[in-house]
Amino acid sequence: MMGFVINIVQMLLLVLAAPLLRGIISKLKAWIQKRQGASVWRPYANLWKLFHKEELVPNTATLIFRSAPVVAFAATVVAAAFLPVLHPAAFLTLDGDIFLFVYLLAIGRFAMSLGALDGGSSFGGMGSSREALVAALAEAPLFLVLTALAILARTGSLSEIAAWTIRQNFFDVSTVHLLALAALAIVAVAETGRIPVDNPTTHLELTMIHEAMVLEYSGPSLALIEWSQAIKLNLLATLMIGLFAPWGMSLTVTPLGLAAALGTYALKLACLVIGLAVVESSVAKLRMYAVPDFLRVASALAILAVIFTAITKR
Amino acid sequence: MIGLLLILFLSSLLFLAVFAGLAGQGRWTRAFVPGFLICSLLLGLGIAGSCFLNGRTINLDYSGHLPFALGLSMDRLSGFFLLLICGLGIPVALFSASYAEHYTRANWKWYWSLVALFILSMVLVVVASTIFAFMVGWELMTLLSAGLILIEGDGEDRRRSLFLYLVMMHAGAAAVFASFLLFVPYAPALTLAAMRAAAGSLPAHLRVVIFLLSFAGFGMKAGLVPLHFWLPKAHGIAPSPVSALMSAVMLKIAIYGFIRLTFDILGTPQIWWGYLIVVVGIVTAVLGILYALAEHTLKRLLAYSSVENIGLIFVALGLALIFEARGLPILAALSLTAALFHTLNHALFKGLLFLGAGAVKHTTGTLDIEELGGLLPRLPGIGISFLIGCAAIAGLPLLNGFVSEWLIFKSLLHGSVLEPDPAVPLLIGAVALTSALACACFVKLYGITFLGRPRSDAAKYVVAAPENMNLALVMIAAACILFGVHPGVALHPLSVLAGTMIPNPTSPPEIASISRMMPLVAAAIALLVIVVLLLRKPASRSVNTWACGLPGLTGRMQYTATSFSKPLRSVFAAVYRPERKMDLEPPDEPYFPVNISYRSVRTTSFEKTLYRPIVDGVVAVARQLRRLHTGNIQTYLLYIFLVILSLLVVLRFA
Amino acid sequence: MGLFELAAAKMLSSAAMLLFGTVLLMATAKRISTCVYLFACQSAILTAEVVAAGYVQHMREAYIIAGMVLLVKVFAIPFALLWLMKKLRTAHDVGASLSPGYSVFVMSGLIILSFAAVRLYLIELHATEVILAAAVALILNGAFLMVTRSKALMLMMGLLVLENGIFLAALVTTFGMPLIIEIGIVFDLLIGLFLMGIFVFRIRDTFDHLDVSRLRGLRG
Amino acid sequence: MFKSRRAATSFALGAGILEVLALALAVWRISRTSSLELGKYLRADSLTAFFLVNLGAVFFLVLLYSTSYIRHIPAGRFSSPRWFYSLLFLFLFSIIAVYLAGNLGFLWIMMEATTLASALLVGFYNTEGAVEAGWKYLIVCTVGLAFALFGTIVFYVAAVHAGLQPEMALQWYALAHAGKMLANSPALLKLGFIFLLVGYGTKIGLVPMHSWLPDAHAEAPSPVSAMLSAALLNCAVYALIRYDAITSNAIGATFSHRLFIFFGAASVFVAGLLMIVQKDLKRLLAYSSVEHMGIIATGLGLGGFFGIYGALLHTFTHSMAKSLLFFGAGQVREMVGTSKISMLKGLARQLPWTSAALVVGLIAIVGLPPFGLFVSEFSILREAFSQRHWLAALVLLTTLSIVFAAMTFHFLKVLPGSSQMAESKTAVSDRKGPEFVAMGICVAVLITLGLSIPAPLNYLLKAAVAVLQ
Repeated sequence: MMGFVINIVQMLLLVLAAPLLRGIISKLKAWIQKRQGASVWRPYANLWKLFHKEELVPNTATLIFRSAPVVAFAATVVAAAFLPVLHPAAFLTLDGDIFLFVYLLAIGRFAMSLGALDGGSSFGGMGSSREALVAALAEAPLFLVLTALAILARTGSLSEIAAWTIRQNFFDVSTVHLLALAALAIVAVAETGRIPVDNPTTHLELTMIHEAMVLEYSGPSLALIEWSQAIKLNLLATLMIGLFAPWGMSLTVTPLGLAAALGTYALKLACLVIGLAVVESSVAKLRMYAVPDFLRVASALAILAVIFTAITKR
Repeated sequence: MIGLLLILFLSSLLFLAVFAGLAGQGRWTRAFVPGFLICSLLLGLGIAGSCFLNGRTINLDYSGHLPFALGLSMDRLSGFFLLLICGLGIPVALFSASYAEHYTRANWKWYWSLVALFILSMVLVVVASTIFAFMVGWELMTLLSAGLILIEGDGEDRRRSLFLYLVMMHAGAAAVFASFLLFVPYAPALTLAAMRAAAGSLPAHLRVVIFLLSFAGFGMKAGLVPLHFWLPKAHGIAPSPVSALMSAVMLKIAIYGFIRLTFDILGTPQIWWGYLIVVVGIVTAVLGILYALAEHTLKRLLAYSSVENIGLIFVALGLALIFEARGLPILAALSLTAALFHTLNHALFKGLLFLGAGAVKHTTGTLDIEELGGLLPRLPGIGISFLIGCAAIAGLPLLNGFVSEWLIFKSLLHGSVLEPDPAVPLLIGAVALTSALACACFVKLYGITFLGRPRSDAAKYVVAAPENMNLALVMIAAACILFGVHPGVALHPLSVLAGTMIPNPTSPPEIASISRMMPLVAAAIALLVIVVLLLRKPASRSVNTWACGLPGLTGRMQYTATSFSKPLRSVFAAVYRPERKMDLEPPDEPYFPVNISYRSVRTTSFEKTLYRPIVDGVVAVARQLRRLHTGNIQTYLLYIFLVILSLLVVLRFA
Repeated sequence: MGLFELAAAKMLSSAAMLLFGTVLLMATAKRISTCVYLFACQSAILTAEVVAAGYVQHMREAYIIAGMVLLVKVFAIPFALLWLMKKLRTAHDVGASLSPGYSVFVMSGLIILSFAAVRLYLIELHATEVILAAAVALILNGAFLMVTRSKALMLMMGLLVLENGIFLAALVTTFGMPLIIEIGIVFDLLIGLFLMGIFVFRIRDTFDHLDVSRLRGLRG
Repeated sequence: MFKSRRAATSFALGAGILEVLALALAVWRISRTSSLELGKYLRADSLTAFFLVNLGAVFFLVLLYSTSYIRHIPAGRFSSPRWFYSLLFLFLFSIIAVYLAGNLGFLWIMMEATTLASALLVGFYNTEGAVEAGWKYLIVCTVGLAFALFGTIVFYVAAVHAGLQPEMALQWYALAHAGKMLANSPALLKLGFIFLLVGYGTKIGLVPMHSWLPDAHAEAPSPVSAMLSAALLNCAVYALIRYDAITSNAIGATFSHRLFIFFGAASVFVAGLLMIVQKDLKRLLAYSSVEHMGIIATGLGLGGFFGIYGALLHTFTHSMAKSLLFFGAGQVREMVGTSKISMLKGLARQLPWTSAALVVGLIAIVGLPPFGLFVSEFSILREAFSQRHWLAALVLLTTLSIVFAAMTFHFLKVLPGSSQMAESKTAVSDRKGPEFVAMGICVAVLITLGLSIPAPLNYLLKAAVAVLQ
């Protein structure tokens, strides 16, 4: 029973803390750029505002347009249920949930791409098309990374992988892990639409991918989209933590252990976030047609990781 | 008793074929024929269900005075595939009732008569217990589908496609035939049962030959790369309900044949068989979806996507062979279950999509997705069902496609953990790429066809879809959802079936775990959606789409299918080998041309490198032979003379 | 064995040489009529052989057959052919596509080949007669004439030589073949020639020539 | 004898029906007693009976078809309905006589008679092509048969030397049962057999002696083409089967069977390839006959129950399918005026019923179910595989695919599409008369044979196979 509550708590943590993560990143970037920056709570205020605004719907749009954000949001939240955060057990686990997790994220992408096309303008189509490109090229390395870790841990469950990793020595870091981490980092950047693949803050049509897709959205729908986007970022960060640095998760469900776990989790998240902020502030966005090359690097790394599982394992 | 029912079922189809061919065409007939077909298919469904679920077997022998018995038998495997045929047949019949209405009197008769016979021939293949019956059904299947293709016109292009189809199928049938007949010296009775009994005594090299021939033959029918290029042509030009039958069911009959021969009859495979199949399968899957991505005709796109799915099924089948050869029956059963379930799923969503394409053609008159757009509000029933089909084929959770893909991934993961070499995990990447591309492909298909604004008058002024069509599509869509949300319904009997093919002690644990998980996930998502919908403020205002402040946004300004797939096409340019041709007029004025024409062609390199040389070679030999027939009688006499002389010499000195 | 019988037996084997002589001469002939006369000669030799064989074997039937051959092959057919040529009024050359010189060489080669090929069977026949080999040689030479002479009438001539070869072979059988069969065969030959005559007229009427190597409308 | 066409026709029909009845009676007699000897020169057994049934069926159909076809024959020397019928009946009687011959010499005479009777029929139209074809047919077949005669004589010599009574030495029955005696002169038998194979093989149309066949089939009037293809070729096959039985009994089956398979496979292969480059519908069909004769020869060469059964059944099924196709082609030529493939586009719109018949014929002739040829080809292939004769199996399977491709290629050119004839505005339409009855019967027989062989026929077939085993 206790475990069940914890599981719900950690899932809610992922969902509810997501806007905060975004606020922190904005704040960090502002600092690096020597700006004051908005409050870290600003994303919440934003969501609140959007939820209370009237929604404008293009006159050609169908129910797909309005339901897409809802579906995307729901799928992303359910995906959160599979991630271990504080202890190596998630709300939902399944031997093979690494695949289910990725596919749940794909639901959101699928829905949003259709919603974008439903707007009836060329911006939506453009965003949707580019999103398809990025997703198509990012999916294979993502799967390969997960497979590589699954092979090492001999299990296909995220929680089990985390549990296995905890049992390993922190200093006994394998080549596979390094390669996989690098690949996953690239994929995560691409999947969440951050620099250098996409710029979440621009509305310049030549560069935008995700923002082009959501151009027609407003009000509560936009709020849901923003929120799910934030959750997705949070999910991928947590995934990286859970897969590569789960040490600190409490193996037993005790209040102290959980508190320590929360602390270490926050710390690791902070590291990731700082890294992201630094990268986003120092690197320029790639040209659209250079993105495939970027993702090919991820694929190459992931393939290497998989090959190294065979070499290092036996 | 159930045997009698089977005969009743077969004869009712035969009766219908004759009746439809001869009857007049009053209103009564028009209602009776589809109705009767549906009823008899329901009967077939009952028989199939009883065999598939309860494991009943049928054994009938009718030898007549043929030198070869025309025996029928059914077990779980036949039952499953019969279920597929009848299950898909019903919505197709329902759909056709409206679809065939615009046919001329003669075509209407031909259509129903041939459809009934086509279904009959497929049934014959899966219930055949002798090689003779199997081959009769197998050949008729091709022939009747070719007849159906001719119903909708016979222009030059269609004839060329049809020719290709017929010839490739015949060559494939020859391979299948040969693989069966290789059993003859060992199995005198020529029944599947005798073959199964004889399989153990076959010499090893013969087993290999049989396997390779059956792989080539059934692979040809299934559309494996590089023998696939007939498929989009044939499936693209058939009447849509027939395309649905061809893609959703007929390809599966090839899977049936392959499973029957390789798993059931031949047994004890070698590991490299599995590797061969897996490699061919994955190449098929990736290339199939890449070609689909570049297609802009609804049905051709769907046909290429069938190629992809067949590739995935073969990947799973190959894995099953590998596991079986390695002595891992549980994993083999898992892979085989995955293959069978994907077979079922592909039948469902591909049937749904082809019927949807038929409805689009019926209501708008075109299949070119560049001309469409905005169909969803005009054809709500079809649009929603089609969306479910697209999501299912893209492998999204909560729909059936996901579950089978998950099972395939899971088998691959097991393989990766067990296999010493890293090739298997790389397959996971390839399958993932395929599925991501499928996602992109069907976003394109659905988004461009059904969403946004109409791109032409054809899409704007749409005839309402008949109720039958809606109903047929909704039926299949419901099945897709059912198997997606509660896959246990199908998975448990399928794993039992897989257990009969591969002797194994227990059902794979994945079957139970995914069957438990999917309803949970579905419930969670449904709950969340409901909560969000309840909380969300319903107020909304309809406005013009934002056009950078300029007036006059038209449907033509939207992204097209070509532009949608452009980024991916340029990434995979090596596969497409596009040939671009730009003509300037006048040619020496690059800056002020009067006329520019631009053409971009994808070359299908398989056709060029594989099919052409063979055909050209044969024709060249034939031309040379033709030159020997000089027309001069003395030359002819000389030939006879030379034959006598050489025989004399041979006789003297041999 | 009496003197006559001995002479007859000798003649049987040596007459084969005469047959080759006629056939080789045919190869050198330039005019169809020469060939017809040579054919008549050949048939006459054949008749003599039949008589000789009948005498040696003491077969009455042989004389009937000899009479038939004399009537049909020595007189009727050559006359008919000559009549046909007169009636047709076309060029009388044989239309050789291989020059007479080469033809003779090739035909000699064929004769040697026949003897080489047939030697095998002589053992089984317990016989030293060369008749079977000669028959085969005649058959092959007839066929060779047909292949290398392009006039319709020469095709018929070649066929006739071929038939003579077969007839010669029948001699080996010592006339056990029922008479009626022999008669039937000859009758068939006659009808065949009659039909060929009809066709020769038709060819002449339709094409205005009798060179069959130019009849090449149907090919491929 | 008859002035009017109608009188000639009705007489012919009457005679034909009598003929068929007589044949039926003969078959019934033979099948009861299993072997029948009528005097010195006639003899019949189950094999004869089977071929007679085949012939009777074909001839009846041809006659039925001719009754309306004959209307279009231009009057001329040797070309009038009564000449047509007289020659046709002569042709028929010579074929019957071949089957009933108990004496091999008599068999040869009658075989030559078939050539003589049909040569004028081939040249019946008296056009350039017909004269040329008739001439070639006459010469090539006569030469071929001359070789066969030589072979016959060699057999006789062998038999006499082996010690058979001279009057028995040409009776096939006696020869077939004198295996031990004949075995003393194997070389002679072999010599005779190759001459016979080349001789009767010319008549069958085995490659490379087949040259007369496409010409004759293409230029003859269509009923005659059907008769040639469906009756005459079988008749020559019959003759070879007799000799094969004799040689096999005497010196073992290997020699003759190897030759059969070699020439059979060559025929199938060459004809199959040549079908690709044909430009005339009837020529295409003629080459298809060569191909099927090759299949039959291969089946016979393979031997064994299924090989012989398949080969015999194939003679029957091929007769039916080829008659059907030639009837259809005849209709086309009569209605459209040509049988050039390039001129026949869009036939299905112009002559729907004829086209339907052609399509059925096409499906049947390429050996697809549910027609009889599938069964017979299946049987032959089964034998090839069961004897592990991989070469024969490979050649048959690949060539059947090539043949299929060639036939579909040409028929897809001819049948569908919009018509060229529609543009030339010559209204052409099906004429439904006796010819359609004939075609309908063909289709019915083909389907019946494909689904279940009627018991009496099966009985006869099995008896015929037993004769040869």
